[in-house]
Amino acid sequence: MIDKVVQNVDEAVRDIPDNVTIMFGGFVSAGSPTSLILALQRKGVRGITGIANNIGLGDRLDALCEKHQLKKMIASFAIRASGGRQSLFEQQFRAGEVELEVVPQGTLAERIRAAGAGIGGFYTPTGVGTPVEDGKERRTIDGRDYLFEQPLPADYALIKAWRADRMGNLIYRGGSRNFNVPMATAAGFVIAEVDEIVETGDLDPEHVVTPGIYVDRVVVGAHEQIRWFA
Amino acid sequence: MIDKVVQNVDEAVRDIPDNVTIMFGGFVSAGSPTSLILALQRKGVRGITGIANNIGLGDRLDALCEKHQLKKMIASFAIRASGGRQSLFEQQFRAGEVELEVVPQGTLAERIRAAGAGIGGFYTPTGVGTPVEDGKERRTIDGRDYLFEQPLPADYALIKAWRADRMGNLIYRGGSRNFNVPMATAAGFVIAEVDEIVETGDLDPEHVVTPGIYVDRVVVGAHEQIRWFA
Amino acid sequence: MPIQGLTRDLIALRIARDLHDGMTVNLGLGLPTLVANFIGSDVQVIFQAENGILGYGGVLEEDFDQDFINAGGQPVSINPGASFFGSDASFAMIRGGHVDVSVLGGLQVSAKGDLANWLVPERGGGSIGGAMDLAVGARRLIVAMEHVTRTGEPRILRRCTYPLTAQRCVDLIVTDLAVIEVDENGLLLRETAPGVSAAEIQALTEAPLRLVPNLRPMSL
Amino acid sequence: MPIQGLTRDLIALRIARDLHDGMTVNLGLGLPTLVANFIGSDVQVIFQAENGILGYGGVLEEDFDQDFINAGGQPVSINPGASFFGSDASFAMIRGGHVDVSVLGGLQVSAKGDLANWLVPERGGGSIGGAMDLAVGARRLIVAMEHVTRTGEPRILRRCTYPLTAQRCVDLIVTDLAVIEVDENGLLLRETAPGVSAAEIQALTEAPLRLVPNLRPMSL
Repeated sequence: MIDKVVQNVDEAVRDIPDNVTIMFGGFVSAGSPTSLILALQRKGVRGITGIANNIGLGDRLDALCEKHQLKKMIASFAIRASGGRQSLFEQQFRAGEVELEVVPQGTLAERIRAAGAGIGGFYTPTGVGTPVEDGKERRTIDGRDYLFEQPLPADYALIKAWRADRMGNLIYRGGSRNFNVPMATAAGFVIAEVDEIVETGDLDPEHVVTPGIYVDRVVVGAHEQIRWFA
Repeated sequence: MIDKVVQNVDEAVRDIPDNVTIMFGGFVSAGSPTSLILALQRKGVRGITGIANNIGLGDRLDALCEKHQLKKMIASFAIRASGGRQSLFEQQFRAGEVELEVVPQGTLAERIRAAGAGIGGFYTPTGVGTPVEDGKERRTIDGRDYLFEQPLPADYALIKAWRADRMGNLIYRGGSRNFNVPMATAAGFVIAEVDEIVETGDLDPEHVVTPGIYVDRVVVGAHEQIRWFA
Repeated sequence: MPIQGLTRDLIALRIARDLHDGMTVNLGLGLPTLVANFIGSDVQVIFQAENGILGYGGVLEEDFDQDFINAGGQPVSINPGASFFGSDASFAMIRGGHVDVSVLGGLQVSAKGDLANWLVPERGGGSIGGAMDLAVGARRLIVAMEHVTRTGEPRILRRCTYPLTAQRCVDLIVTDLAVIEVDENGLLLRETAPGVSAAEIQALTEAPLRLVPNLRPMSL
Repeated sequence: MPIQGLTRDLIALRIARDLHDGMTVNLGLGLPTLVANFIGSDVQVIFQAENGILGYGGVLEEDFDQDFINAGGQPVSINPGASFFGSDASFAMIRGGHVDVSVLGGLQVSAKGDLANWLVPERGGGSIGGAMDLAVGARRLIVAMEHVTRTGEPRILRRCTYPLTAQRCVDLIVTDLAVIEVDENGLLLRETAPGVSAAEIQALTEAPLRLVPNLRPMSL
């Protein structure tokens, strides 16, 4: 029987080497793989290129900045608009200690989906006439301008769901699907942190959101409270 | 309160004019909007450009050929590989009475999704070096060849789900999602045939597959048995 | 005496008047979030949060559940008829034109309806979030902002000096002083804040304003 | 005496031997469908049907439910751990390389591994279905077909004469006479049907075959 369950988050990330690209699911407090991130911190993986919707909004990704484990972030939201308290990431970015590539959120999601879906690239109207256009092909299709965007894959994806079965089928709660859903399809190796594991067959096939074939390892995480103090 | 329910399938299709493009959900027997198709036949809408995965495989789309209501079909599967019994569509196609554009199934699904997702076009590896490439741009991306494919929208989509609420939220059964899911997003006006309508709030938000904002009209259809005698 | 404009709540209230029964609406961070508080009980608006929720309700003060949040990270209730989906599906919905109205904050708007709202060059960095996709994807874009900067400089300009969020995307600007429509010929002053004259508004607006014949105070 | 090749069932059985525990497999229409009947009870293969089912089981003879069908329209049972999805997600899965093995029928295969399986030019029309996407998307493509046409013409050719399904996509050809691997140098004869010689197979194959040193009869 297919069984992808591992015993703890440290075992789940045991073989992630330095200098890889890692996707992190989650949107602020919802669906962030916090226990896996903290395991990555404990393991001390370095030279990470991270892909996530956000960093430093209460999420624990900021913890990877404590010992400079991040080389670069690709994100849609990393610097607060208001001039308030700066995250560790923002401080290091402003000090030139970490790189940041800012990608529109919809383009980020679609590039990740494209990587998982075997699409070689696509045209989006998002970003035309903005700094996002720099270095990209612009094409007029049926009288409207679009930018060419390329797929964005990763070596690993760390994602968070609510429940998994032993085959890795996942279901979520509320707004926690967000980037977890496309990221599950777009990385070479996918590790899912969940609140609960059930036996294969206990999830209704009609309700499965991420099919198990996308998931390589499943682990129960500690429930970490996150709140964005905006 | 938002209420998209209409009383019968004839009322549901009452204002579909001649010479429009109509998507039809379904895959052989699963999720075909049979009652709506038969209502379209009764209404006698003519000059239809149809978009569907298949025609003439036991589905009732073939009924639209009886009085030559179809001008053209865009489909992935319309002519049987074996030389057996021909559908009405196949007879008319071979007699030059109806046009056929054959599209690879995955490209058809992705073009429909692109139309619903505001994507101006995309590159797929499917069809390179085949007759599907005719007239299309080929592009090499990261050493692999792709074809440029454009979005495929429609004026109407007739789809089939299992249950709807009054806001048009839809859930499906088994393999009946197929083309119904992307088509719901890609047409100017979407009519959903269902087996059962429930009150808004009776569907668990975690289980909704097609959000109600994509659906304009909901109607209970007669349960028509379809079986493909391959 | 400085001109007395609308409060943030009143700007939100004025925008809420433009949201009608059955509309799908996305509210951006900050001021736009307040719009949800002013929807009449007889009007059923479906709020979309780009993190993957369609049909959320009010912001919750307690019982915080971190999986049920709007795009600003605030805990929200879920209305009957709601649904959840991933970010790829959410932005397919936004970019595909299935959101009727997007309300975004603004730093600058140009006479052509260009919007700049994600980067103050002096601060650097900048966060795009979902704003660029919402600006190009929503059928109608309403920008909610203060009419001038904290130092009194106009925000409604002939051309934006800040990096753009999107070109020619704004349909309506609602500020503490005015309601301004963007059409193919430029900016049209439709409504004024109570007690504020068209001349006073033009003086605080770099881009030229045309006046509608029936110019009137905002109905609040 | 005509050469006695494998039955369709035995071709399917030979292909089933190549499917291992935990693999995700898509079976095309016709002969490939039969492969599901020969998976050992100790091997857990996940069958994907491109109409949007992952994890279907056997073909059902009765209790026909038209919503639960494989891509050939046959009613199927659903295994524990299954899931359902739309055609866009299904082909994202296929094109994205998440299906380990695709088994397709064939009309012609070339020495370079080109496949033609959707159009007999003399008949016209033709139906592509999911074949083109499966041929480019699956990590490994096995073609199941009769070694020669009904009139005895080779199907394994230097170049395909029929319109292609995809270029350089075939990894393994299993016919009633032989198991042939496609590598960068062409075709490699790995196994022969019981009682059939390599010379007999070459005589019925237009493309040149190299022989593996340990050429052996198929183990069935």
